[in-house]
Amino acid sequence: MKTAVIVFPGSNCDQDMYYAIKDGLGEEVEYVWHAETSLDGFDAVMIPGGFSYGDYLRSGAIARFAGIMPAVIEAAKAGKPVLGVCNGFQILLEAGLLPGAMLKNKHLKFICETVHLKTENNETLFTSLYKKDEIIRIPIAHGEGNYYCDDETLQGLRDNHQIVFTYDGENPNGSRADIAGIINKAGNVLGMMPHPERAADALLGSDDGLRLFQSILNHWRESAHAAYTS
Amino acid sequence: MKKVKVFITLKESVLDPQGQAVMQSLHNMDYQNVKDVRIGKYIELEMEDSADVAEQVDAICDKLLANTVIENYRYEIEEEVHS
Amino acid sequence: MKKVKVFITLKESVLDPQGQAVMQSLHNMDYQNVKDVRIGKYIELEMEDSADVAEQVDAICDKLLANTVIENYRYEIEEEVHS
Amino acid sequence: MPLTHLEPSPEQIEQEKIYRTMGLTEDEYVEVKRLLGRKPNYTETGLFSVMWSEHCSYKTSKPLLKQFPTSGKRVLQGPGEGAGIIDIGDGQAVVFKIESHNHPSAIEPYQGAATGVGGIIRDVFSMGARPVALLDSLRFGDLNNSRVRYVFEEVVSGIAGYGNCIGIPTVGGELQFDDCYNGNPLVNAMCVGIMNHEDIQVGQARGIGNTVMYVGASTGRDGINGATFASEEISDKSDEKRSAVQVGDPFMEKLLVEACLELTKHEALVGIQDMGAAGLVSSASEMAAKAGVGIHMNLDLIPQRETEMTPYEMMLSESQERMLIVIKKGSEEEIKAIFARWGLHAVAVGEVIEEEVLRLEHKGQIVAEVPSDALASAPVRHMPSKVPAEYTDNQAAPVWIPVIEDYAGTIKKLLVQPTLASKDWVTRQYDYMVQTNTVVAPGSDAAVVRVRGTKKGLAMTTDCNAKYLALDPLVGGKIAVAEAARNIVCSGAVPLGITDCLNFGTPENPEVFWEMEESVKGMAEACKVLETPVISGNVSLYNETDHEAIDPTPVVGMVGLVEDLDRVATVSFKNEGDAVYVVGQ
Ligand SMILES: Nc1ncnc2c1ncn2[C@@H]1O[C@H](COP(=O)(O)OP(=O)(O)O)[C@@H](O)[C@H]1O
Repeated sequence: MKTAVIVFPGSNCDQDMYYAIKDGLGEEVEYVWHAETSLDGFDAVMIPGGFSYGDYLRSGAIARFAGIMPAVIEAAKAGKPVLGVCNGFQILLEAGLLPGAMLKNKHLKFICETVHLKTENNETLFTSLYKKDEIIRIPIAHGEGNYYCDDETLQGLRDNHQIVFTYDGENPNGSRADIAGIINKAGNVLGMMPHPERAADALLGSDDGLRLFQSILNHWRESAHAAYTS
Repeated sequence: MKKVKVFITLKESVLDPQGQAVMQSLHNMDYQNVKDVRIGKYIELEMEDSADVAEQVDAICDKLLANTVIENYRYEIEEEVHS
Repeated sequence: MKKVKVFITLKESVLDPQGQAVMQSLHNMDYQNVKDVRIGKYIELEMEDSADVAEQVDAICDKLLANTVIENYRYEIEEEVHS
Repeated sequence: MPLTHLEPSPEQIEQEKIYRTMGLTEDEYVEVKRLLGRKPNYTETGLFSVMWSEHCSYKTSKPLLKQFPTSGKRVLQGPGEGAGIIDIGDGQAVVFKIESHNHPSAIEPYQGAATGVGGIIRDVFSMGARPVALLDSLRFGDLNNSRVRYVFEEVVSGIAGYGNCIGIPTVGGELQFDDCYNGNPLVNAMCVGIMNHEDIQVGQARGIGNTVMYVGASTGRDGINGATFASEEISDKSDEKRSAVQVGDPFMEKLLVEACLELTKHEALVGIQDMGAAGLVSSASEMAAKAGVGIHMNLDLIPQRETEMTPYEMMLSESQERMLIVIKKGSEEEIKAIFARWGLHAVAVGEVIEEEVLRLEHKGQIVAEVPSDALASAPVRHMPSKVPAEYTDNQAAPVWIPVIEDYAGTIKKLLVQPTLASKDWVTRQYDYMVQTNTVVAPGSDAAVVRVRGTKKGLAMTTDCNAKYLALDPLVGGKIAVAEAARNIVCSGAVPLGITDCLNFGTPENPEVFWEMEESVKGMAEACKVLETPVISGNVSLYNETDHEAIDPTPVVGMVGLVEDLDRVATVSFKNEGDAVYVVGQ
């Protein structure tokens, strides 16, 4: 599996994502510069955390207009796995690949800590290696992770099982319905505030995030196999 | 040159945590008579004149300056006398 | 009830990294005619009427809303008809 | 009309003693005249006044700093460059330095703290190192005071705002509260970087004919104190619209870090230095003086954010996120391309010349010409010192040993002290995990950061208990170093060296100067015994409010080497039934 990690000016978890895939997962991974226009040859796309364009104006607002974004949207439409973490999630929202918007954390402070997440939906290509309702430990680090959507959108998310992760225990940012991560209807674009790539090495406290990448790999193997046999 | 003043506000249905915090502080400072606080953005643009400035500003606001899922915007275009 | 609109802007010589980034982005989006962008805050207060509203707003801006070391503020007080 | 026309003439500067309001003493002014062989003009007086300020020249503290041991078998670069460098084996090295931003933080706490972080990061990557960790050492007054609370909250937000955005984890530090810091908070920031030996850069302008380039943010009037405008007319014009406060742009700095680290690998790079305090003057004159050459700079080419800036303003501006680089002549386009990829401009603004002068051209005229080493060699000041009466009294006082009757109650009382209470409120605002190398996060004795690709790690801590120094600066100085070493050792690391930030009151006060002497002596002794050379540091004087000096607060930042990350130790109890030992005297 060959994965692209998109690098925007101001991305700062790009290397963390890169190492999680290269060292944690042991798969091929490349950085893709924001000004590129093609993602041909990549099987999965990661939009890492950080402060793209300083997060000035609104987080993710400026990144959405980067040269690579049409290719990201195309990859999403083609059904390739697209994962946006933290700032990546914010960018996916701004780009309209996922519904809703981000507000400042309820307490207005940036917050960095390891939280407990509940796996609400383990039937996605990102979460197949977790058990339904499994509680996992993943770090968060953000100032604008207070997910917002209107009632209708929330009902839609619930009806389609698009809520993939929720915060277990105290909600750290005030997000609606304790949402920590959501997926698109088609099931191939996941946005989440917590950082699975920071939980991919037991030396640093938790490797609960590694299974998310392994799930993607499994999915790829199965679908590659399917493509081969058909 | 035109001077464009853009006002961006959170939609009414969206909770404004910053505004709430400011109101709380004002109450602690004994300004009990402040009943609501909403915090938005005020952006000033300087733009070269052209026939379709208003259209451009609309597009700029829709695409970049405001997130219309949660925010509303309005603007004023002023003639600017330049030195 | 009064509605108070407060405009907070950075002082002229203070660097505005946000405005710079937005301008850069607008240029990339082909709005070359945007020559300057300054980003400030727009705050709406709802206040119960009293004789010294203007004085109060001044104090509130000085003490809390604006950081007068780097920002200027101005405001408008509007009568509000209430439902 | 350019403001230069309003500047006082050399004669006026002398007759009206304008140099004094600009910060030069009588003796210093006479020395400037001697060095130039004539009277300095307004711009030149400005150059000397900032370069000879305590902040830039260490003229008061220099004689004391000589006591520090600065060499050792692992030391690759001692004090004198942007930051010190110590070998950690396998061709790699650790780079670190601590710096104060006390006074800016007192005026505008968010930006003051943020730009303090930005400045120390530039010191580290200008050596060619990738910054891997930040620490902060903070002191505030009484939290019941609303201004103190405001300053405290904003300083923490400012550090978080800058460090989080640029993507360098803030992994440790310290936080203490004491009334002596009520009007004068201490905001010290430390940055640690990792590099390969072959990438070590120096801030030197070698090679006659080479090109001097300016990279990063444009220059504005940031940090130019309105009060140094000598002429009334100008201060009227510089109305309240203007603010001298520097604003940080961590996004710009993130781009600078990446572009400069790419530049570091380019063979055309000759020298690089950040424009910190006293921006262009200090970077240009230091780079020239160290290489024994001169620089001719055309100020019209300096990227400017504001209109009608004078040479004085451009040279003294403290705008952030700027670097000065010297490159081999002819490679300008390649260098521009590196910066362009990161959306930054690199502009050729001058050239290295043989004649050892800093020569400034503006609108076709030479507006300043001073020997390059003159600016970098302020006359050393030897201050009188005197043992404070309080110290003598303290020494004579009988030893007091508290008698504790209610242990549980006493412990609770201790724990509610903000200085001892949990620092979670602060550390949660810092992204201490970004870069995914933080093995030991805030909350333990020292933080431990992995050296990626190896089994090694770096342990780091900042320490100083000013109360001990207030009682006895000699012993307190030793304690500060020893405490840092204990924190490093307890994490499973071998201490490598220290950086220090000497925060004191006004050195013209002989009692304060005595405290400085004693503290430094104590620290130096401890460093010798513990074999932890001082590889970098910073001095912050004049920390006082209403003539009350702060307690002497020489903060020690220490880094240690963990040979095997499997052997790292943390403070917490691990298992029920484990034995607890007390070790030592
Ligand atoms: N201002 C700060 N910034 C970052 N980390 C801090 C700060 N203050 C304290 N810490 C961290 O919190 C932990 C506890 O701090 P402290 O109570 O001062 O402990 P100690 O007395 O062992 O130095 C340490 O790991 C320290 O690095």
